[in-house]
Amino acid sequence: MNLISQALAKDLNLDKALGIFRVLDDQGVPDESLEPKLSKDFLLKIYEYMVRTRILDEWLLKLQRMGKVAIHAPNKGQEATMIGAALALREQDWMFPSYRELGALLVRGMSEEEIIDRAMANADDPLKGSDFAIYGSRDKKIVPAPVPVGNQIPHAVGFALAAKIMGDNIVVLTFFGDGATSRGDFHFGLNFAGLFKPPVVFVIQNNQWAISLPVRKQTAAPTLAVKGVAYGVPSIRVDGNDVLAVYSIAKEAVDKASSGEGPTLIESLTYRLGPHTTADDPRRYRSDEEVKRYEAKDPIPRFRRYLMYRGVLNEDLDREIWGRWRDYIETVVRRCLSKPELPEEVIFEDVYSEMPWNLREQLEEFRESLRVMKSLGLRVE
Amino acid sequence: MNLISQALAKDLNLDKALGIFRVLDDQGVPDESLEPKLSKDFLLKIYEYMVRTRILDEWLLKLQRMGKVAIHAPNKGQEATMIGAALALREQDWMFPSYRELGALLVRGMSEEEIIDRAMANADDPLKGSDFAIYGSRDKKIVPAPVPVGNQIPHAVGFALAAKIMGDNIVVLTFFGDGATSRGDFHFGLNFAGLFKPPVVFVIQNNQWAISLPVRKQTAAPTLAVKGVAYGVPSIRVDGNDVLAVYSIAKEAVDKASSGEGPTLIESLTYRLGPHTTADDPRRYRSDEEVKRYEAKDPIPRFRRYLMYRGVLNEDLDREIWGRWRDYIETVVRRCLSKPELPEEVIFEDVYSEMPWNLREQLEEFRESLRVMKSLGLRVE
Amino acid sequence: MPTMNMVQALNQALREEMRRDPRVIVLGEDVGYRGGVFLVTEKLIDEFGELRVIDTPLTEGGIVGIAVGMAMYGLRPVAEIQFIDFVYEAFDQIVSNVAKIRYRSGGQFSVPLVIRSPCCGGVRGGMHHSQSPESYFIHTAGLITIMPSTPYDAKGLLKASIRVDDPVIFLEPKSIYRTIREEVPEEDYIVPIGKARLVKEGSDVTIVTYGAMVYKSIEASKLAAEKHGWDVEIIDLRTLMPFDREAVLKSIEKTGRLVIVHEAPKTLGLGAEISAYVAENAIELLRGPVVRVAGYDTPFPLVHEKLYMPNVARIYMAIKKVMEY
Amino acid sequence: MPTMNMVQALNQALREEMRRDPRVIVLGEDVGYRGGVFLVTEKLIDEFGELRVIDTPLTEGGIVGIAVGMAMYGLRPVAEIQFIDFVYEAFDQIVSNVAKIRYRSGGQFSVPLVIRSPCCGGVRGGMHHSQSPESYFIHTAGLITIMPSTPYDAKGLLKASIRVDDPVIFLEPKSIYRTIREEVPEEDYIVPIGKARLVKEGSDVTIVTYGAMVYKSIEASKLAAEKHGWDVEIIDLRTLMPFDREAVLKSIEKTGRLVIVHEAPKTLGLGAEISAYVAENAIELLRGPVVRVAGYDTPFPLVHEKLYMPNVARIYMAIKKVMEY
Ligand SMILES: Cc1ncc(C[n+]2csc(CCOP(=O)(O)OP(=O)(O)O)c2C)c(N)n1
Ligand SMILES: Cc1ncc(C[n+]2csc(CCOP(=O)(O)OP(=O)(O)O)c2C)c(N)n1
Ligand SMILES: [Mg+2]
Ligand SMILES: [Mg+2]
Repeated sequence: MNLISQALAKDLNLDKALGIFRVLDDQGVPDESLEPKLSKDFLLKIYEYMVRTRILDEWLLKLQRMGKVAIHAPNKGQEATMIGAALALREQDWMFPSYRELGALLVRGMSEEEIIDRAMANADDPLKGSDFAIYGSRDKKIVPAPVPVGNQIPHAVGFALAAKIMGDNIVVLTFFGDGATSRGDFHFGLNFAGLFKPPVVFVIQNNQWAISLPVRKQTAAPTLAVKGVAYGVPSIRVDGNDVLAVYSIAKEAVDKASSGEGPTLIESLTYRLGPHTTADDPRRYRSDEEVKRYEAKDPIPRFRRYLMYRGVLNEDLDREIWGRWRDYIETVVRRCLSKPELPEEVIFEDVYSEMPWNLREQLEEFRESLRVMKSLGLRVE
Repeated sequence: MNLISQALAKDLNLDKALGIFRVLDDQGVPDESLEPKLSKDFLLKIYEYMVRTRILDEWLLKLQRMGKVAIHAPNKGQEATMIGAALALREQDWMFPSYRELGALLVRGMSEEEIIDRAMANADDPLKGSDFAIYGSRDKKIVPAPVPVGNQIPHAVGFALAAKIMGDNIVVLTFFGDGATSRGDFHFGLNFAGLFKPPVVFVIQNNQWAISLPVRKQTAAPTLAVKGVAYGVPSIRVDGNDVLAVYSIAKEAVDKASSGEGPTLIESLTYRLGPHTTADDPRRYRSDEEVKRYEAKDPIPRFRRYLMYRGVLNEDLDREIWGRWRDYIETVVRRCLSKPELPEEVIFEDVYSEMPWNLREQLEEFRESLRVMKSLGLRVE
Repeated sequence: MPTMNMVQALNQALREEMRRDPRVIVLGEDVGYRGGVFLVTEKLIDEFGELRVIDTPLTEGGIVGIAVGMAMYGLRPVAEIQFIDFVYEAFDQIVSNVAKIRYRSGGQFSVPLVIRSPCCGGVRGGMHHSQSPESYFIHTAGLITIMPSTPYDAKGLLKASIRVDDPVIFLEPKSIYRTIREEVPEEDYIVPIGKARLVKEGSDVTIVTYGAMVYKSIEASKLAAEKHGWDVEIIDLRTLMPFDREAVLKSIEKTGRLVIVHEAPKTLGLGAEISAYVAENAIELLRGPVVRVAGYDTPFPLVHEKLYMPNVARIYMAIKKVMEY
Repeated sequence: MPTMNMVQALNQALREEMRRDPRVIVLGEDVGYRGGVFLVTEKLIDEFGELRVIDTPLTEGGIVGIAVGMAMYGLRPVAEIQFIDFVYEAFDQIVSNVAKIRYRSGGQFSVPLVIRSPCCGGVRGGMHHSQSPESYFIHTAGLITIMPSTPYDAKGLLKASIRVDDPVIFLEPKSIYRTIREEVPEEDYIVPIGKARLVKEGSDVTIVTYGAMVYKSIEASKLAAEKHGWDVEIIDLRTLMPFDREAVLKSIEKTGRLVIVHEAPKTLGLGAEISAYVAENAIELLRGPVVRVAGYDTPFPLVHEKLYMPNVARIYMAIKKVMEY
């Protein structure tokens, strides 16, 4: 018995699921044996994605406060995870994000303008105003996220399995939060992934909170990565504020998946520095000191320190980068703000491939109601 | 990293979840270092429960073929698990079985008569004809099983948690199949159990098949017990055809739970010798040789050999026991067969604590329909 | 008597019931230290502690599944679903167990569980924070479904729901959580389940409605009075199932005309049942068509939600249609 | 032309579609080597292999969730739910995703998924093997819901469902899986979605029904003709949503009398919508009450199911009620 179980235990490779993989220390100094060999340009591109994400995030907060955006889920503090992971994908690969991965959208080629149009649900909104806090684009191979937490997990698995069935070489990467691991969808998705070994990479954005619930109140498992054991899905825990660590591990997982070796579960340890959403008040459930403590681990300064340590960045260049993107994004925001609303009848579109009679009848009622409102001088309150 | 993860790995106690605990070898010879010290009477009681279960199971099969029972899920081969586990419960404890634990019902004090009345849904059916293949009794602290696989898992956890909240010392034991571990309910129940540590014992009847799906096609995990790791629930795998092993492990788990130390997940490795239900044709998906191989591991002969090895049983006594129970149960069956049907209006009872107006109206329609059928000579086809 | 909004009234109902009966417990996502995202459970954890105010992991299926076990044990759990749009993971537990355990056990077990949740639109919530899925529950035998429209009713109905031996789906129209204030007694009282409220007497046409649509209906009735002198009677169902058929029939006896208003999508919204009930049992009372003003048969949109939802213009059109038939 | 039962017709539809289009795949519990518990998928695995006929683990939520991803990729998955009574674990995926992904993505993605499942009572299945939960789907915008009543329709409608770009809930009345045989072409044909079938012409009263209740309605119509000389028209909806309003209205124009028959519980069963639709749009055609004959508002019982379900006596009573009004 013991021999068998020891052999099995070895197979499970728990070291990776229980430890933490990191390349940079808190000061941004790399462990050279683990440091990926990346060009200066690539390193700066990573940094620019982080900068763009941070600025865009701030703008969405502002736009929400101005009433131009219904709600926003701040990304601050989690940039390394989303950007590091998304960068590991190849052109042909697909992404199933959650509502908190602006940086990953940028990496996949969505523009700030598309993102802000979407957030404002204005006339150019590619998703036609259907919901808030979700982003996606078929062109960019990004599937718009469902708001119900975790729903996208089995989708990503099914999508990857479909590609495998059709013999197409793509990898699918999905992001979700620590909270999502409690949902049925996690259980279903991981189980199918273990069984059918589709090319899928799961990235848990463990930002330590699901709204007010800390991870230790979500599960009694010692880590989230260890949950992979229950499904036969190889798992690894990574320092999610270390963009090089996330990138390296995600890249390994994508390579593995694309060469037919199946799924990987990555737990990326990070921290949500902002409120859960613009509707949240985090002081009710966590202390300012805790937030302070994590502000010191902010992935952007940490990576900046690394870049400076490696001589890729200096103060001047840094200022230039921030300034350039600030200006650019402000221009974009202005343009987005000047766009008209979506037309009213858009709410009847895209329910089915063809509009059935009940909706046609209802669309008539709708048009009539607009006429009546106009003729009676009624306003939408 | 390695030190931490090694320490964590040690905590996880994977040996138990990956190995197999057994007391008796296939020949019924005990490992004396593990053999529980049980009285002769108790050992014979165990055996009688096994005998009763086997005979009752055969009768339910027969009654189904006679059209007296809608469906039956054969228990043959799994008696050691259900009886060993149920015997570990104390008077005040509760059980949430699935549809395949006749022996556990007997252990908790349900009589053959109650069980057959239930299976036939006759006038004495304590569950008033509401569904098939489910058994329960508030008196005996058995909650009738839901047919949707796994539904009872969170119930058992919530029930145990309620007792903990009220400060009552009870333990709750729930049975479910290997198939159930794929369901959301398993994920939910185990997660809450790990977090809130209620006094609950989970027994997976791993009979190796979920209808036509073998366990290796249900999960890529090396064992089912190892799934406990994902929830911080201590887990152990046991030879489910070894009634002494099951009893010992279940007893330990019940003791642990009752002393406030929380839940245990037991994977009990057994085999379903019969068809999934009377509606199944197992030849479509498994070989006769496989069944033969497992017939040699039948838990009843195995325990009989042990009892003989220990001098508790001899051929005469064995014959007497089988004969006595065969006669007794046959008498019971005859009595049950002579009972009338449930009254027709029973179908309107127990929807709510009081019948609402819509059901009262419908009950009137129902009565009228019976009158019309009578007057027109219409029969229920 | 103090004036309160619905959130305060609900909070008080929970607090009073928890004081009255140690078996009453609260569970759900963020209901503890966060006090619920709408603060309905605010500070309950301070008084009753973590054993009776349970912050659960993020799984609606788990919340309801666990609560079922608790209710079978004899507790009186009040489970919060953070937004009713997220209840569907729990649908198996609700349909297969919450609604059926009494029946399945031949009356041996019951599930005195309240599932309460913010519902409905009007707060720019988009497709997953605006739904009105009451039809799913109304169609499920074994459940009681309730939606209050005032702070007073909210408190009295929640208390009644906690005390009844049957499972209750308790839907709270979040758009009027804080917009309506009224006097609410600080002592114990009950609003009976199954009884509608006559919001406004009238003689020409009956509007049957509930939730936030009560207020839109009042506005529309004013417009109808102003423009045409029509006298509209408004009934607030409060309990959606079993709905108060007597109140509905009595009103139509008088008016002979029926309009039904709800936010839920039209097809198989509750309006269908009420219309069909009248067509089956009292068609002779009707002087014209029964018109339904409802959400359209689309997902709830983020944009133009005030045009999507029944609004004054649409209700007015319906009144006009039945009056001018 | 060979005669077939519904199981054979469905099996043939799947086989033909899988041959025609490599994107069509089948997944579900026991659909592979077991061939499905009713053998609808029998031997498909022999021809198409394990990659296109997928035996899944026991999780309806997983089956549908995975199938959604496959459909978004461009496959045409046909997911079997072993009994529709077990679909509820998948309800979140169905309501939040299957029905809404097209809308949510502004038309960028669609979910051409068929969820097929045996439904309804009549085989002594008890409360969890007999349900008729079509209302849940009909009320959910974004879904098409279908229930065939003959082998011919079953084949043609399943093929149409696989080819349509929208998600379809395809319900198969298991009690007539093998009891009805008829000629079914071995070649390709389609029965159009959204079109009812006129089962029997008549002039006195219209019965709108579907599934196995078509046959009970025919029997009841014979009884009505025999006893009273009443001439009943029977419409089999086939597609439950969007239902064929023209067929319904055209028939009532002639008869002025309407009875609706279905197994699903009465309250908010599809009968409610059809009745309300007529009361809203064509009440002037009605000469009397619209009577619904439906399952009672209880869980489906194991005992006395033939009394619980609409039966000849109950349908006859309804015909009598509207004729004698
Ligand atoms: C099924 C479901 N339940 C509840 C919610 C409300 N809600 C939105 S986000 C959230 C917490 C999510 O936590 P986590 O998965 O850790 O992601 P994070 O927000 O931390 O990125 C909750 C409860 C939801 N969107 N979906
Ligand atoms: C939710 C659900 N899906 C499908 C079924 C049909 N079904 C009944 S038993 C069963 C297999 C159960 O396998 P397992 O859990 O291993 O229990 P066993 O029958 O082997 O004892 C299936 C698929 C069901 N009862 N419930
Ligand atoms: Mg989180
Ligand atoms: Mg099994």
